[in-house]
Amino acid sequence: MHIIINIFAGAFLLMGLVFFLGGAVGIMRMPDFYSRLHPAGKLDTLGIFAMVAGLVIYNFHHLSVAMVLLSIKMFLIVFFVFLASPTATHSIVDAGMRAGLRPWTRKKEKES
Amino acid sequence: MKFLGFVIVCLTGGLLLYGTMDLPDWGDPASPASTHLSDYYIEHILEETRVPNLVTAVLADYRGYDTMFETAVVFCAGLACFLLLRDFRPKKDRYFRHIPTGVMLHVKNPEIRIIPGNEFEHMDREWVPSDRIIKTVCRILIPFIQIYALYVVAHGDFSPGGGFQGGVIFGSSLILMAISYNLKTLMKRVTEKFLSIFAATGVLIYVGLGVLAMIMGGRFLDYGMLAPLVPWDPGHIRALGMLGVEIGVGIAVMAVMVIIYVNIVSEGRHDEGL
Amino acid sequence: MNHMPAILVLAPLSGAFFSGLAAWIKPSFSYYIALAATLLSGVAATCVLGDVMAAGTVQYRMAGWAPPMGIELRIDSLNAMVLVLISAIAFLNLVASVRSVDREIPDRAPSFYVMYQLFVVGLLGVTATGDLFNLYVLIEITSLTSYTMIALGEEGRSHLAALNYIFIGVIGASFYLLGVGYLYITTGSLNMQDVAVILKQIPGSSSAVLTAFVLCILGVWIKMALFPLHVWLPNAYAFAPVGFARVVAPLMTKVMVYVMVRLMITVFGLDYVFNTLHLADIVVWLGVIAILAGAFMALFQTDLRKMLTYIIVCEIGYMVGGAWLGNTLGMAGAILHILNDALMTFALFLALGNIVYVRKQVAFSNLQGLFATMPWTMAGLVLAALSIIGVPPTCGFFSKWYLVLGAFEAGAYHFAAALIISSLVCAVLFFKVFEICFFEPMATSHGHHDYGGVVMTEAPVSMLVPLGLVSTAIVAAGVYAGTIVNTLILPFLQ
Amino acid sequence: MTELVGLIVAKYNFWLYIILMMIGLYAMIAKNNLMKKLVGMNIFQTAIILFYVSIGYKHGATLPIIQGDHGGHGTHGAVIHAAEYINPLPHVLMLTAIVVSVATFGVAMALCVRVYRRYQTLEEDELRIRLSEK
Amino acid sequence: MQTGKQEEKRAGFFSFIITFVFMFATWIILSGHFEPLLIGLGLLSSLAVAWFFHDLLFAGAGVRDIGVFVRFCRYMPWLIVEIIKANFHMLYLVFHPRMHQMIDPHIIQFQAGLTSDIAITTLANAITLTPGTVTITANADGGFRVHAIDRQSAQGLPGEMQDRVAHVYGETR
Amino acid sequence: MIYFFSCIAVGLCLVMILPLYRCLMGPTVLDRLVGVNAIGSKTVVLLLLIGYLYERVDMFVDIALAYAFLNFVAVLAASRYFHKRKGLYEESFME
Amino acid sequence: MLWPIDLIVLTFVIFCAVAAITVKDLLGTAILFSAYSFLMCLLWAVMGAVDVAFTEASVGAGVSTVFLVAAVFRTSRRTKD
Repeated sequence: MHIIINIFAGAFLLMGLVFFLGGAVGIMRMPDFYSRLHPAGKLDTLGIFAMVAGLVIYNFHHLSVAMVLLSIKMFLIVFFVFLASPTATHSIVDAGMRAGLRPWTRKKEKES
Repeated sequence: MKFLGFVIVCLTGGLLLYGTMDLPDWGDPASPASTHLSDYYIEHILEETRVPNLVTAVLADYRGYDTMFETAVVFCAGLACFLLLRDFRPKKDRYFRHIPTGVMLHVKNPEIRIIPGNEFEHMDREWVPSDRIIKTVCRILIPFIQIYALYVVAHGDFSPGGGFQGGVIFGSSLILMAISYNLKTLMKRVTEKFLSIFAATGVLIYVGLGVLAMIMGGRFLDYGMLAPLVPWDPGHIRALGMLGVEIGVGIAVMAVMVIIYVNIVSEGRHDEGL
Repeated sequence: MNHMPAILVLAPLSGAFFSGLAAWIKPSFSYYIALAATLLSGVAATCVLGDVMAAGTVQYRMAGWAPPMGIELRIDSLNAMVLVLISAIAFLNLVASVRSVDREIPDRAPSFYVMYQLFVVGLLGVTATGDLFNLYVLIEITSLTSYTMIALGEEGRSHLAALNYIFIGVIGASFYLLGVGYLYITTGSLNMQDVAVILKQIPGSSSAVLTAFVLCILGVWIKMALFPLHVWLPNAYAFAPVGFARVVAPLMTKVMVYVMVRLMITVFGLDYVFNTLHLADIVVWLGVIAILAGAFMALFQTDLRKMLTYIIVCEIGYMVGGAWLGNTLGMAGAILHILNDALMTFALFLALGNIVYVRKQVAFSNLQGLFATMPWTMAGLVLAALSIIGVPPTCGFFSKWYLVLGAFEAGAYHFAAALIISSLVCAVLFFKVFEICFFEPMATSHGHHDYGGVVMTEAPVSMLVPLGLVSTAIVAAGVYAGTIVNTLILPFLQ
Repeated sequence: MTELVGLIVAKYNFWLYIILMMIGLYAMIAKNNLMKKLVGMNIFQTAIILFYVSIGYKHGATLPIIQGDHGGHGTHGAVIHAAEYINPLPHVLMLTAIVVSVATFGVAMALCVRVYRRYQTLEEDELRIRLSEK
Repeated sequence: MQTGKQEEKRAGFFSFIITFVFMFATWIILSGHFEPLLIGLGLLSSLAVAWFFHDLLFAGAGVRDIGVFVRFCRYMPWLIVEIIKANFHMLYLVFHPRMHQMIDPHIIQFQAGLTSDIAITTLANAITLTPGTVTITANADGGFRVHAIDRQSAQGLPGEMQDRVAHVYGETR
Repeated sequence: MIYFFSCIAVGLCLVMILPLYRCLMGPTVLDRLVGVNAIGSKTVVLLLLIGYLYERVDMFVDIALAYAFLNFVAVLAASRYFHKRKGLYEESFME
Repeated sequence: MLWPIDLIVLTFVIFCAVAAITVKDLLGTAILFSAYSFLMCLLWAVMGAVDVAFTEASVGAGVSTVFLVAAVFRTSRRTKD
């Protein structure tokens, strides 16, 4: 039983790490500000979700009321991030638009 | 100036490097700092105060006198921002919007009075409509942040946190309201008078608890002496006293954070902001 | 149980918040609450002084915990004296400032009184406490309030002065905090007595202790504006509102000198300071430079207020040099000079406040005919000036006397010479001022050719009474200087 | 050589705090912009806090919150070993210091806003020119 | 007029109660202590928050409809699946060595037939979270501007997602 | 398993280098903001992981939660600046 | 097994501090300062100072940054160094 829990938890954590890595690489590699927000906004959110899920699975080692409440509390973070992260992303994009930042497009690339 | 700065930095850095040579290693459990007072605190706090969070116990009880002044410092900062920035004079340039038509009016003459109401709305120069999505999300989040802040205040005894942190989070939830709606919405909800009274009251709760202990025959801030007043387990009286103190700190800090933010962001006019 | 040491600090503290609340009911209430609170704290300070003289050191354990665990207030004859001084000056200045505050910051007077009381709390707390970290917090309260109140002065320049003061003041306070950190890591305690006991067991060559000492003293020096670190002081004090300048100028630097003396005597021990370290000569030289620099920079000022601020810089040199002479006489002179200098500076700034109240400007060109129009104020100014110069019946003479004796005993003739030179310079300075005030006619400068009679435009009574009281105190402190030294200072030093 | 390396490794936290502090101090003294100076001030104070927190750290110890006794019903005979918990005192001191630093920060920023309102600049050299003009 | 006011009052009271329940549930989850003192404090603080800020949490339409919660709970798993699919697509893009040829950022606009604040917000957040699209602005009348990273992600808009959101809030056309 | 957690934590720390680079070098202010946002979301998880390393995760959840809130507030405030003051370039690159 | 995290984060913190005082835009300073505070909070959590970390998270990252942005909003973003 413990082995299974550990394997699941580890798998989720690794998945989260991969998501985070993807987000980070995306932030580095993407050509402009707008496209950078895509990996930053999405992959990080899912990364948090996967990692917290993994940690919650790990919590099953010591099942008790306190632990269950703790797990719910950890999911509260996820809930919060799911609500806040897209909004933050949206806010940043909006700021970029209002600040007059031109989006990068394929045509521009060809021209230059 | 750059050269002078560089010289001073080098001198100070050299002094610090020299002084650090003799310090015990990082994380050494046998260093004097970790043995003399800290041992006493760690071993005796739980039985003396029944508070598991040692930091809160030392903060609010053993060194409660410090914390009282810390709260006074916060109050002082709020008052300072009010004193330095608050500007009651009417503004020269004002902007109004005629609500039915959406026309913006720019009023330069301070004599002309337009009463904001159903027809006209007071506007900022750099007014933008508050974003719908942000507004909705913040509307949902703010109550949760607030309950969380109150939770942090109340659970300072068991988990990290306490009055100060809770107060700051509560204050930032109000700041979030000012950011997502606009400053006037916030100032309509929590008026300036309310905030300043809260700031003073918070510290007075702290001082008042201490004086109450003095009246009951103990030293200043000696919460143990409050036991006859509270129909509760007398063993927990110190923990209860700390809770009361934390609430006071939380109230004061919450009010002061909002005061500082509002005054800075509107240059003391309390009309427009971020 | 004797609660006086706690009430001493608590009265202005709770007074501050009550006057903040009362201002919402009626603005003038806050002034009366402030007055009552400072008076109460003055009474408590006097009681504590009586206790100390009767029964020795008074301790007050905050929250009932024994000293190394909790914080204690520890009042011996040295701080008792300073405490009485602070609360008396705070009270008198509050009496004097009701008119000037109404004129300078009319719309924010209640907030000013709240701030003022917090400032007094800070000073009293710094003096009364027996805990190193508590000292830091209270220094920060004092600094924060003074930043704010300095910024309430003249629009623009006072803000820059306050901002400059913030940067330098934060460096000072942080250095002190860092020094406390080094002390804490080597001793594991924060209580002054406890630290002193533990430090005695540590070999003298520990570089951490040396660093701690240097950082603490450096921090305190920055806060007290010793000469090369004084850059913030003249502007800050010159542009502050008068009601605040009158209290910050005499008290802030003196309290910091007290902190230095306390650190030297109680925490590190005179033995460590003078025998293990060999810094005394350098510091006495620093004192000499401070005295001379302060005095000569004062010579070049064309504004009475700026001149007085440089005189403060000069006086700090007296106290630092005297404290570092390394003998009892020098230390006694320095401690006595804390008392005397606070009184003298307070008298000077009170007189200055009166002149500002009547004339608005205090540039030298604007002082003509003051002796005729403001005789009482000028009498106080003359007395204080004589005391600064060091003319015998006034108190300034006696502290200088002790300092000179100490200098001769230590063989620091340069220090004695600097004292005498600065006295001469001060004499020149003040006679220049008196000359302007006495001899030059005022009528032409004001444009109305009314040679017929001189109109008395004396400051209001509420501003003259404190000046009179302080002038009396200056003479009294001079007359009873021997008693003060023998009953309060020397027992402490032995 | 190995001694030196040992010295560096054993106290790396302290060395790094000194670097951080010097960055802050340099910014406070040498930077031209008032806001930059403020940020430098905050970095300086944070470095001190880092120093204190480093004092409190103990290898192999846990947080300064007593474990397994959430109700606070006394110790029930369980002995608390001082070596198991991190020293709480520096944390307490630093809480106070953080509060003080944020208060100073707020006041300084209010002053900056006032200065800007009066002189329309935050650069020190420009401020000096403005002052000498009047 | 009278009834309207009463209606408003009742709605206010209802949202007060709901907010209070939500707050107290949150407190229980956060706290994890079941002592009388802490529960009492929790009641007090939930009351305070609900009293002062009850108009925030449920200001828009659909408050009185419990069905919204149920439908929202049914909508969540679908959303999560979509998000995961989107993220794998994103991962593929990010790690692809010739990423610059594959992406084609452009802005699309469409009109969503949603009216209430909460519905628009849900849709906007869902768009931000799913296939390479980020909401730029959402007008009051439901006009969306969306920044899409490539053609493939842009195709799905405003398709199934909008219908589902509309269904959740009972705004089916 | 604790060892595994610490490996994951170190991995997350290393992943943080990339947003940090964006944050330090980002051509525009908004790029920095994106970087800070990404750092914030990683730190939330990192705090939880540190909690597991100390085996006291119940203490760290509170901090992580507060962290998530305040990251949101900070990012919102900074982006709100551009909603009000429009120019991204006009002031920053003068001379 | 905490020291690697400690070391890495400390290095980050120093980079952030240097960048915060060298960047030629005050809003950038504010944002980098918030990153600095975030990392500082993490550092203190690593060293077991949970209360300090909490305070820094709430004060440094939340409120200080907002104050700084507000002050920049009311003054100017321009800086010469």
